[in-house]
Amino acid sequence: MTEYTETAEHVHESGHMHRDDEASKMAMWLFLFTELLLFGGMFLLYGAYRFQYADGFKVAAADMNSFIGAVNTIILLTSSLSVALSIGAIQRNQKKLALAMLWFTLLCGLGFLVNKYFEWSHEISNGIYPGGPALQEMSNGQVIYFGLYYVMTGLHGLHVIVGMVFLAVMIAFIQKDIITNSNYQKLENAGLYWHLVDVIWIFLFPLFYLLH
Amino acid sequence: MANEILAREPNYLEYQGKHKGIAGWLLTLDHKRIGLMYLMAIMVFFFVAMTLGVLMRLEMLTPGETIMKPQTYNSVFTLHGVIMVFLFIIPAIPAVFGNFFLPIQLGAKDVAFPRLNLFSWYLYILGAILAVASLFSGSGAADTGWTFYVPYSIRSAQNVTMTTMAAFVLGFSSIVTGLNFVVTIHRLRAPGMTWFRMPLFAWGLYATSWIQVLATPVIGITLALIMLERFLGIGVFDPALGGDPILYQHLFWIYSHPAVYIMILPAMGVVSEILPTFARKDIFGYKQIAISSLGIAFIGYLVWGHHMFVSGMSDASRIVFSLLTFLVAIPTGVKIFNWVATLYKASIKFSAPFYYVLAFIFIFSIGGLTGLVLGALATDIHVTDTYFVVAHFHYVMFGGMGIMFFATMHYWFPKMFGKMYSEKIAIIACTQIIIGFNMLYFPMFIMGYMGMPRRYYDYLPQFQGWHILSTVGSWILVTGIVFMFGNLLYALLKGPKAPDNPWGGTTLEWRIKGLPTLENFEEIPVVTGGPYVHDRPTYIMHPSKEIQHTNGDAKKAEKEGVSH
Amino acid sequence: MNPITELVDDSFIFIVGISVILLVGITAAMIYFVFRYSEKNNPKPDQSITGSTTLEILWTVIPLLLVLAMFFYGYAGFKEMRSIPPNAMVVKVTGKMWFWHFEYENKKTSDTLLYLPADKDVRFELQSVDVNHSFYVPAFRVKEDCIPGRTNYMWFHTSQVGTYDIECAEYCGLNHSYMLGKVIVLPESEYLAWVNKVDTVKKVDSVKTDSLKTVLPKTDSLKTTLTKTDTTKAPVNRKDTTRTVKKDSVMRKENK
Amino acid sequence: MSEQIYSQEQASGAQAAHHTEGGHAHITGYGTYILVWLGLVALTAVTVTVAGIHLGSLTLITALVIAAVKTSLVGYHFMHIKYDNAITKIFILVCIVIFLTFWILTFSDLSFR
Ligand code: HEA
Ligand code: HEA
Ligand code: CUA
Ligand SMILES: [Cu+2]
Repeated sequence: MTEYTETAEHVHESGHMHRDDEASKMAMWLFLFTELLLFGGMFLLYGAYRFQYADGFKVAAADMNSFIGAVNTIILLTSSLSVALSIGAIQRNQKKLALAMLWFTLLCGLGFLVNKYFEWSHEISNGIYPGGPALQEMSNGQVIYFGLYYVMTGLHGLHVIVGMVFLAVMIAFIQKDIITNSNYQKLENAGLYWHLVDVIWIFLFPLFYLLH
Repeated sequence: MANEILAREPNYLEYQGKHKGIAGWLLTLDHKRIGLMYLMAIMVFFFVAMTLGVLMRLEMLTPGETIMKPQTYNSVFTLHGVIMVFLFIIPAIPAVFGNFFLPIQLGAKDVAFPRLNLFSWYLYILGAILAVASLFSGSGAADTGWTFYVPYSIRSAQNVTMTTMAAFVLGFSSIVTGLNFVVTIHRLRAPGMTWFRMPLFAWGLYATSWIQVLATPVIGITLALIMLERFLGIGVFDPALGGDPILYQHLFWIYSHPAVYIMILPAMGVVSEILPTFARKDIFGYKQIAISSLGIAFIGYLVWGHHMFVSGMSDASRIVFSLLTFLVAIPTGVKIFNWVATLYKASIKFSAPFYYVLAFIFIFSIGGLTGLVLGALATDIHVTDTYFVVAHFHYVMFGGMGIMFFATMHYWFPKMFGKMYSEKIAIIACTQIIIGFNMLYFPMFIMGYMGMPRRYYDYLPQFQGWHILSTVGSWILVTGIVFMFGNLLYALLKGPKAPDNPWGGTTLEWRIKGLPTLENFEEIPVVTGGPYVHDRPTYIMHPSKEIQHTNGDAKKAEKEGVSH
Repeated sequence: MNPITELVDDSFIFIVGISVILLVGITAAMIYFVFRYSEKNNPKPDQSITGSTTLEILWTVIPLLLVLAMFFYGYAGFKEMRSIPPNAMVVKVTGKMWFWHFEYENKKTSDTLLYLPADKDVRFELQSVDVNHSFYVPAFRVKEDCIPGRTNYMWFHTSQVGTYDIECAEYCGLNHSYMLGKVIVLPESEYLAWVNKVDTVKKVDSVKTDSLKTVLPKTDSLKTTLTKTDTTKAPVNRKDTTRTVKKDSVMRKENK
Repeated sequence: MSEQIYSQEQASGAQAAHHTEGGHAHITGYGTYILVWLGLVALTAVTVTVAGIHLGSLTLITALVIAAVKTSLVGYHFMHIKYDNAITKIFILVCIVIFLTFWILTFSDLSFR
């Protein structure tokens, strides 16, 4: 605590670089709140429609493969663990372990997406997609269930991809020693983001797959 | 001696960094330059939207077609609303004056994240381009009203997608600014500046920023869903597929009601800056004003349903929302009463910005008090979706925030540009604006109560008299506004040099000699007391030197300083 | 007598009354201070005044009481609007881009013109077949949206014989401002005669529907025919009866 | 330069309180992380099994409660809320409160109409 923190990211040419990790963490949390409320709006819609179309939702959910859902849940939980471990490793200056953990996380993310891909293409091939032939035969509740299902899991999938990009950049940073055991707030932030993606799935999973 | 050092530093306008010329602006990370870039962009769109407003008034001069066809009229009021709300009133005070003065008032060198700040400006420009492009592409700008109510917005053949896309991007820009400000206020206050020594403008922005962060994402997803609904027909908002249009209205107003406090809270912050300066006296009830900003922001989250009293929402819900709506009036009232009380036993220096503030208190009170008519169930059911509402929101938005935007420009103009304008002309223009404004909008209250619905291209003949009065008022207002901007523009080009502290302001920005330099302060100042103390200094501008003078008494001075 | 109209007007006067008192008080105090404590009249400000707990409490509690009173006034009127008298007659109202369609209890229908007996409670069931509309009769101080996919309701008491404007108050596209209509309140006997005269009128009605559909988007003929009635006041001006009414010669005679 | 002289004053402003290194002094053991992960997996298994049994309306409630517990585990341990300062905790609380008000008020409409 020896210096005045001028800006979290002090970039004026004349000034020297200052770092305020507390500020960047705060900013990250605020950003997570916006993500949370973005999904929050969708969850609110889900809640409202589930309330209105309880039966349609149940019928529709019976189509879902809860096994794939469960596997994906485990995958994401494990990837959250590996991100946390990689931060722990950086703190202990175990660069190799940190890198390995991040690569493993990326792999998990990829696995998740591949699963999702198969799941979606299965539904789509059955004609279940907005405007699809099977969906047109279904009740309003089912239509809305699948509408929400595609939007919410799609948006979540998008977040997985963004998170993976973040983590890939972190890998590069660690390799270039930009992230070190005394300067790893960036990794923390990427980790926070990844955990958020996990948390959202923790709710998506029971809501869409476990509704029999 | 300190002055000499400062004199050698180039001010922020002259400063030449890595990038010269226009790139020195487009790539700048300086919060002050970004603020000015916002100002320029915002002014452009403000003028566009104002012109649309005046055109609407022209159309309403006579029943039937006056100057445009119904389809055009519908697009014009939509674009007018969208531009005014998303491109002007939400970013105006925070992004221009907040950017420029928040760091200075806090005693900081910049905002917490200068790069993000610039990024947010580019997002703003992108959103603006999309909004304008929607006019010229596809089948023309959306014709849904700025509320984009479903199912009309998913059925309309106009280019609704692009207009919602614009609002979506602008929402993102607004979030980024808000996030930046929250962190700036938490992390970058000068030593000694406790929460309750912070200028009230900063308090206003703090409350605003929280709304921006926590409410804006909801409209983001809502507008995104409209786009998806239009492209894919997912059904969540389409009654033909079982969707519930009222649910859309909930989501829309969950954001858009708090958004009206995004519009007004920064303006109220500036009122609290200008009043003590010209009263030459500490503000009355500093803490209450500060806390009431947070109060308004919080209660603002609980009242959105008052826009839906006739939508078919449950009766229970209507009653709850009506009750909650009335609670917002309390913290707002606290502010108004404290402002007026500040003038008691003051020694008032009567200048243009102060005059605008007096106009604000009067006009905003009318707007706010008619908000109570809308908040009450029985009366709202009669006047909702009529010109009564149109009058209400122009009184609070234009008469409240708009007038304060003008006041702010007059107040900080000398510190931003180092030039002085003619106060006489400013006051004459303001008087004209007040007259024109009331003549333009007051008849709308009467028409509204008589049953003139809003968003009407055409009207029944019994309303014509009021419409004519209103349109004539708009002409008076136009000339007043042109007069005001002309005065400022002339000052910018040919005005005399402004003194360092023309009004006798007490907050940090007025303690800077001349225009701010790139880093605002040569040394980070130390704060020893409240922001509006007139009879003794509460800042040590050059701690390293002054402390030696006073034997390192900064600490002591700080303890003695009344911290409110 | 119309209970809703009175309640709405009363609460309006109550709220506006308090508001005007507050506004005048605030403005007067402000202007007085500006002159009394101008630089000239009071060269030295009193720096010791920075706040007052008593005042803060006062101007929190008093406004709170005032707004609670306003809320209860509004609530009372609202309660009346939502409590439908048990033997109210029912009319189904359907909003359609851009005209109103009415269905009476005996399945008779009419477009644009809503015929009602005087001094009766009428319950409206509001529906829409396309986008949101809002059924608004300013003279009776009531409106409620017509939302596709659900049925909303409202009611009012038809007080005296007369013609009253109907307007669509929720934006619904191109001809939103031409989605007008009339409530035609007839003496009970004339109403009964009209509503039971199924054959002839039905024919006229369908003609009306067609002409409305085709005419509306192109011209503003509806506007020029359905005009010149004071929305706020009840009395009818017989000469104002619209073109569509004129066609219905039987109606006109009965009216006189 | 001068900044050093005033480091004490900063304590009364916002600047000071927590500087970087202070905040990161806490290093969680790998073991804790793995335990938490095991807990999370176990809870997932519980949700899946509970969903298999027909509990009626309780199914949803148990699912949500378990999801909330999982979330707090992730937040508390993986996201280090455990070590965070009061400000972050208050922030999170504010966010949750606002989010809940959205739900409560929206359902004040849905459940009574
Ligand atoms: C700057 C923006 C702004 C602000 C600050 C406000 C402030 C308020 N608004 Fe307004 N409002 C809008 C912008 C704003 N509004 C817009 C844009 C719309 C229409 C949107 C659309 O449909 O397109 C709208 C619509 C709107 C409606 C819906 C109308 C309808 O469509 O049917 C309602 C209903 O309750 C309402 C109420 C209020 C209230 C109670 C306040 C309160 O915050 C006002 C508080 C202020 C005062 C009360 C005055 C000052 C206080 C005193 C003098 C103290 C003493 C007084 C008492 C306590 C009695 N507003
Ligand atoms: C900050 C917000 C803001 C501001 C400042 C204004 C300013 C004005 N607005 Fe408003 N308005 C809205 C926000 C705002 N508006 C919103 C949100 C809506 C709702 C939209 C919807 O329903 O979806 C609305 C709707 C609205 C309507 C209702 C449309 C309808 O329901 O049918 C009308 C009608 O008269 C109107 C008129 C005006 C006018 C005349 C001005 C004037 O005060 C403008 C003043 C401008 C000038 C006086 C011009 C300045 C000078 C020049 C530009 C120079 C050159 C120009 C000429 C010489 C013409 N506006
Ligand atoms: Cu129907 Cu407007
Ligand atoms: Cu509102």
